[in-house]
Amino acid sequence: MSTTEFDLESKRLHIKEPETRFDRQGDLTDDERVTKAMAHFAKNFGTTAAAYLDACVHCGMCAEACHYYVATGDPKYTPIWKLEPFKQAYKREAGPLAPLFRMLGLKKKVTIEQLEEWQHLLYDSCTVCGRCSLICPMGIDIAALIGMARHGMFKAGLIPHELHAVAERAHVDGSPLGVTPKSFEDRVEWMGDEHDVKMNIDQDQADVLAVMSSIEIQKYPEAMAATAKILNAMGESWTFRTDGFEATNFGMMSGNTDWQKETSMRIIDAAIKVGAKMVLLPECGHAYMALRWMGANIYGKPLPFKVQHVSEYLADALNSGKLKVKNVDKSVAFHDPCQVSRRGGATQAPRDILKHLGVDHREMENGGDYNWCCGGGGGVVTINRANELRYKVFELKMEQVEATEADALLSSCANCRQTFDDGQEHFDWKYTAESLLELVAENLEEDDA
Amino acid sequence: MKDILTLGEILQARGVSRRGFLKYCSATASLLALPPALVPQIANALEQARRPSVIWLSFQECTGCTESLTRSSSPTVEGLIFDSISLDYHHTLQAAAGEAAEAARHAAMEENKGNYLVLVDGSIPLGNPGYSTIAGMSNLDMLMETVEGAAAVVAIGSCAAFGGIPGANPNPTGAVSVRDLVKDKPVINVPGCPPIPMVITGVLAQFLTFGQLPELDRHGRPMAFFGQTIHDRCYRRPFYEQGKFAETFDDEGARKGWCLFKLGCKGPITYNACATMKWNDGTSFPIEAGHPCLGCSEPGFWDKGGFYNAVSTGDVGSGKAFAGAAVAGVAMGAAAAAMARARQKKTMKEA
Amino acid sequence: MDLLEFARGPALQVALYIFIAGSLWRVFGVLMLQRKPDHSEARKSGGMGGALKVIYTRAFTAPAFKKATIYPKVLGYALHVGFFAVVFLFIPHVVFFKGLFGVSWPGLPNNVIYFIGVITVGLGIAILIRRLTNPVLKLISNFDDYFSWFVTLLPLVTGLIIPIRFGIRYETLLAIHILSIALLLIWFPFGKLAHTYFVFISRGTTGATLERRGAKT
Amino acid sequence: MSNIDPVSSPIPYTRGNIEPILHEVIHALDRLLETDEPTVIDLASLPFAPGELDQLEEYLGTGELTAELNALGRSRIRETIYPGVWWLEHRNTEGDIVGRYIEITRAPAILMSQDADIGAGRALLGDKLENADPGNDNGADNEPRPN
Repeated sequence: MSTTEFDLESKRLHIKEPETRFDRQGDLTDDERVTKAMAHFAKNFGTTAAAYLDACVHCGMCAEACHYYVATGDPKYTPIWKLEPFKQAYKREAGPLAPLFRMLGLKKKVTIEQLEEWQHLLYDSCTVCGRCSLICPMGIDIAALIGMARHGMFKAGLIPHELHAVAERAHVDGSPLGVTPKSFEDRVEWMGDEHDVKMNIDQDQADVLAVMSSIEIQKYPEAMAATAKILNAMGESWTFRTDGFEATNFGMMSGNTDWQKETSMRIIDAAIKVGAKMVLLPECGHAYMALRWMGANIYGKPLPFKVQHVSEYLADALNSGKLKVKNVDKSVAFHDPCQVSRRGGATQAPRDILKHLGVDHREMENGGDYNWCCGGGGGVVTINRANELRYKVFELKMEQVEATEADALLSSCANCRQTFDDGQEHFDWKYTAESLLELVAENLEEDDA
Repeated sequence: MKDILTLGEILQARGVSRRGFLKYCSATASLLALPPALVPQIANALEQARRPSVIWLSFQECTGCTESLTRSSSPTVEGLIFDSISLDYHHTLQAAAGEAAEAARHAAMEENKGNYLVLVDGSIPLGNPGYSTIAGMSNLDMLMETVEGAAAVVAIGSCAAFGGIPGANPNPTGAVSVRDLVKDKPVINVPGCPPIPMVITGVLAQFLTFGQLPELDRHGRPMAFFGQTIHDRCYRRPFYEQGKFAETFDDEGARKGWCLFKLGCKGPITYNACATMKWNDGTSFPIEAGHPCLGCSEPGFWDKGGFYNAVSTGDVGSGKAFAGAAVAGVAMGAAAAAMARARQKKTMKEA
Repeated sequence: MDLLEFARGPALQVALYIFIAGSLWRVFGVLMLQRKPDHSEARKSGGMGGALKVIYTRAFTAPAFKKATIYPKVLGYALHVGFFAVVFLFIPHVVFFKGLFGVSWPGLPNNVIYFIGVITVGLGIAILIRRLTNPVLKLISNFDDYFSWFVTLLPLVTGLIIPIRFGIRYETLLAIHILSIALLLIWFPFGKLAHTYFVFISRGTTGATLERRGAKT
Repeated sequence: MSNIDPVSSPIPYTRGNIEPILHEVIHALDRLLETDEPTVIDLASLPFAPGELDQLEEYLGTGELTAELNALGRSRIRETIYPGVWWLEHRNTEGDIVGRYIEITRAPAILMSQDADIGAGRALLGDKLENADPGNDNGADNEPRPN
């Protein structure tokens, strides 16, 4: 798949590094990989995916919505092109004309080379941000299809190593970053002491089950304190649970539906066990997609509790007057996590919160639902070989933020924040993405609490 | 050709002046749709032309073509031409009957062997020779016997030219056209139901004037008369372009003389001279009288759907067939989906 | 049977049957695949409303994407409008549809239609040039794209030739025009022209999903 | 004649088919002046709406000169109000119109006496002179016409 190409631009004449690198997991033969991929692609072909794939007119407009295409100008990053093998499988396996295509030999099985080449396109260069889904004149939810295509890639053992590694770790340890029930408990206690906040853990009964992202637990532990502080101030009966603390879902991001289910079920089971009326999701984008919108479908029936992103919870609390905050005198730009805002529908919540905080909120150009992704979503931030590309698309994000000339940058997703941190370091950038939750927690009007 | 006089000699003998002859020649040029500049050549040619012998055979026909020809006011230009041809056999027009008539036909064939013209109106039944006979002779036999020594054959009217109404579906007599049978002689088709009389005489004039056959289109029709569509020469054509149509026979558009396309006018696909030559000595033609063209000079005009169906409508078949196609489509869709579901299960098992 | 008889008779009939059967095959083949209910708690009710909303709103470009897509959008829309105007407002076509459906509507003068037709063919050519030169389109285009382009433009071109004639007989040109339409009808359900149906299902599905999430549609 | 109107109301027709003919006439007049080349327009080959031909005739009007020819039926040869533009109408002996032309020329050729006719006339005159009774003055009044 990599042809010999000379890099004439460089000072020293040398053979161009092949652009696509791919990883393999397991020791399946090529044929087995193809068979697995085809089967697990095909599994997704219900009416929804079929209508999407049959509606495409190859207009190419989705390219203009994709940060990878806009940043590089490389046509292979056209979102619908990333689905080419998936589409091919559809036409061969499940499309209305599939029997005809198979009979006439018009649509072949995908090849191992194709799958290998597309690993880069389905993982390294897609954050499943869903911007393309909004530009598509045919209304195709391309991002949803990418999620489906990853199912086949995972089963074929053809996903980036690092993503596989964290997903596997989440499967084995319960957390992608190696947080165990014990270490979680320790860190919760530590934060309780550190911030002098009453922490509830492993209560038998609670109205609210609070869950956290490993990224927060390991990297931004203040989020735990802030969450507790808010819930205490609200007078909620709430708890953390060591048998259901992890909000991230790397099964979903990597494309392993079994692991996705396993991860979601831990939270669902814990919530049911404590009789929770609500599961409070942390500042994490894809956790919202995984539980809020996919959770019930994994469970197979409506969930017996509400699911809220912490920004929604805060907005409700502030809007109803149950929670009061002090005025914060600075200008801020807010970065919408794709899965919460664009894909999740909670775009208004952070804006309500910012209004209550009295900050000078500078909306980014094409912010909110049309926001540029930070470039780290969909598991991309874990993939080392994707770094260079990720920095390229991050430049789009930086421009968008800089144009606001705000004092501070806020977000409500730990994964976005760590992507910002990485970009900040790489570019020696002036902005640090801060937590919206923590800003609220820091400015609570204590007398009302 | 014996002692036959030239046309010039005939006219001279009748005391027709040269001016009169020139006037006649320019009328002939006009008839043949030749440019007026050719009048001197026509005059030259006609002066030298000799009376040809003509045998007219009538088969499965309604005599409308003969009526058309004879009802043109006489003596006219056409009359002059008929004066200058020798109509040796026409069983409707000739005085002789029975054996005498047949004898006249045989005599004409003998005397003018290789030079006479055969004019045919009516189609020829192949189903059963008894369907149409003359003097006990089947139409087929008479036609084949007569054309044997002919210089050319002119099929007059749509029946002779294309089978016409006798040949219309289901064609009970097995009627065929002259061209279907006569392969080794030139056959000129002068279709129409009936043809414009001036077109009939025009074809004869052409033969008379230049002694050769006119240029024909793919249906064997002289280009001079059948080179353009009624639609292209129709005075109502501007209404077509403007999108002004009569929707019914008694609406505003019909009263205003708008285009009859929507009422089924076959003008766009009909090649004939009606729109310019018109009928009844240039009085009018069907469209001018407010009726759409039936397309009578086209092959199979009787079977081309309804006279009042617009040219652009298609024969889209029956509702049943549509329903059948719809049911088949849904069934195939359901089958394809069922196959896809089964295959999803199967491949998952294999994987 | 001459060419015109064949074209407007059996050819058009068979093409219409294939068109109808093929369209239903394609649509039902998709609709009857597995469908999973969405159990998530809707933020907003009225998925059907969302579906209808997006079927309408996705006809327009969000301001964020306007600049980047204005050229292909204008081209695309103009092609559709031109094509529909020629197909449905040319009076001989209106008469054809009246014969088919029994209902009639006003049309436009021929010269207006010829003008629109020429413009539409021009747009079609511009669209093809874009497909052949734009790197994204070049990459993602396949046989379907080019063939669908061809069969769509063909009836326009064969139709526009009729008044010009080029010395060819009217009925021959009309027959060719009808045959080109038959080709379009036959290809229609099997290629990407079927987006005519799927655009509604696709937009509707996305609209219903995003609406119940309360997300931007 | 096309004065039989198929529809009762007068035709509110434009100059539809007339205008192009008038343009052709103007071009023909230019040609006549520049190169002396005459033009004949055969009206039988052109499509006319009911009444249009009459409109055209009326439009061209009647000029200074009108001649009547009596040969194989009557013909009227009339200069229109536009000098050099002639309206010719040939009828047969039955009085039916057999040809209608607009000629753009100094004088239509049909007006010229033809050599053959001149010869025949000359012969007739010669015969007459030879056989004439010199005392009879009325002979000229009874002279038969060539046809």
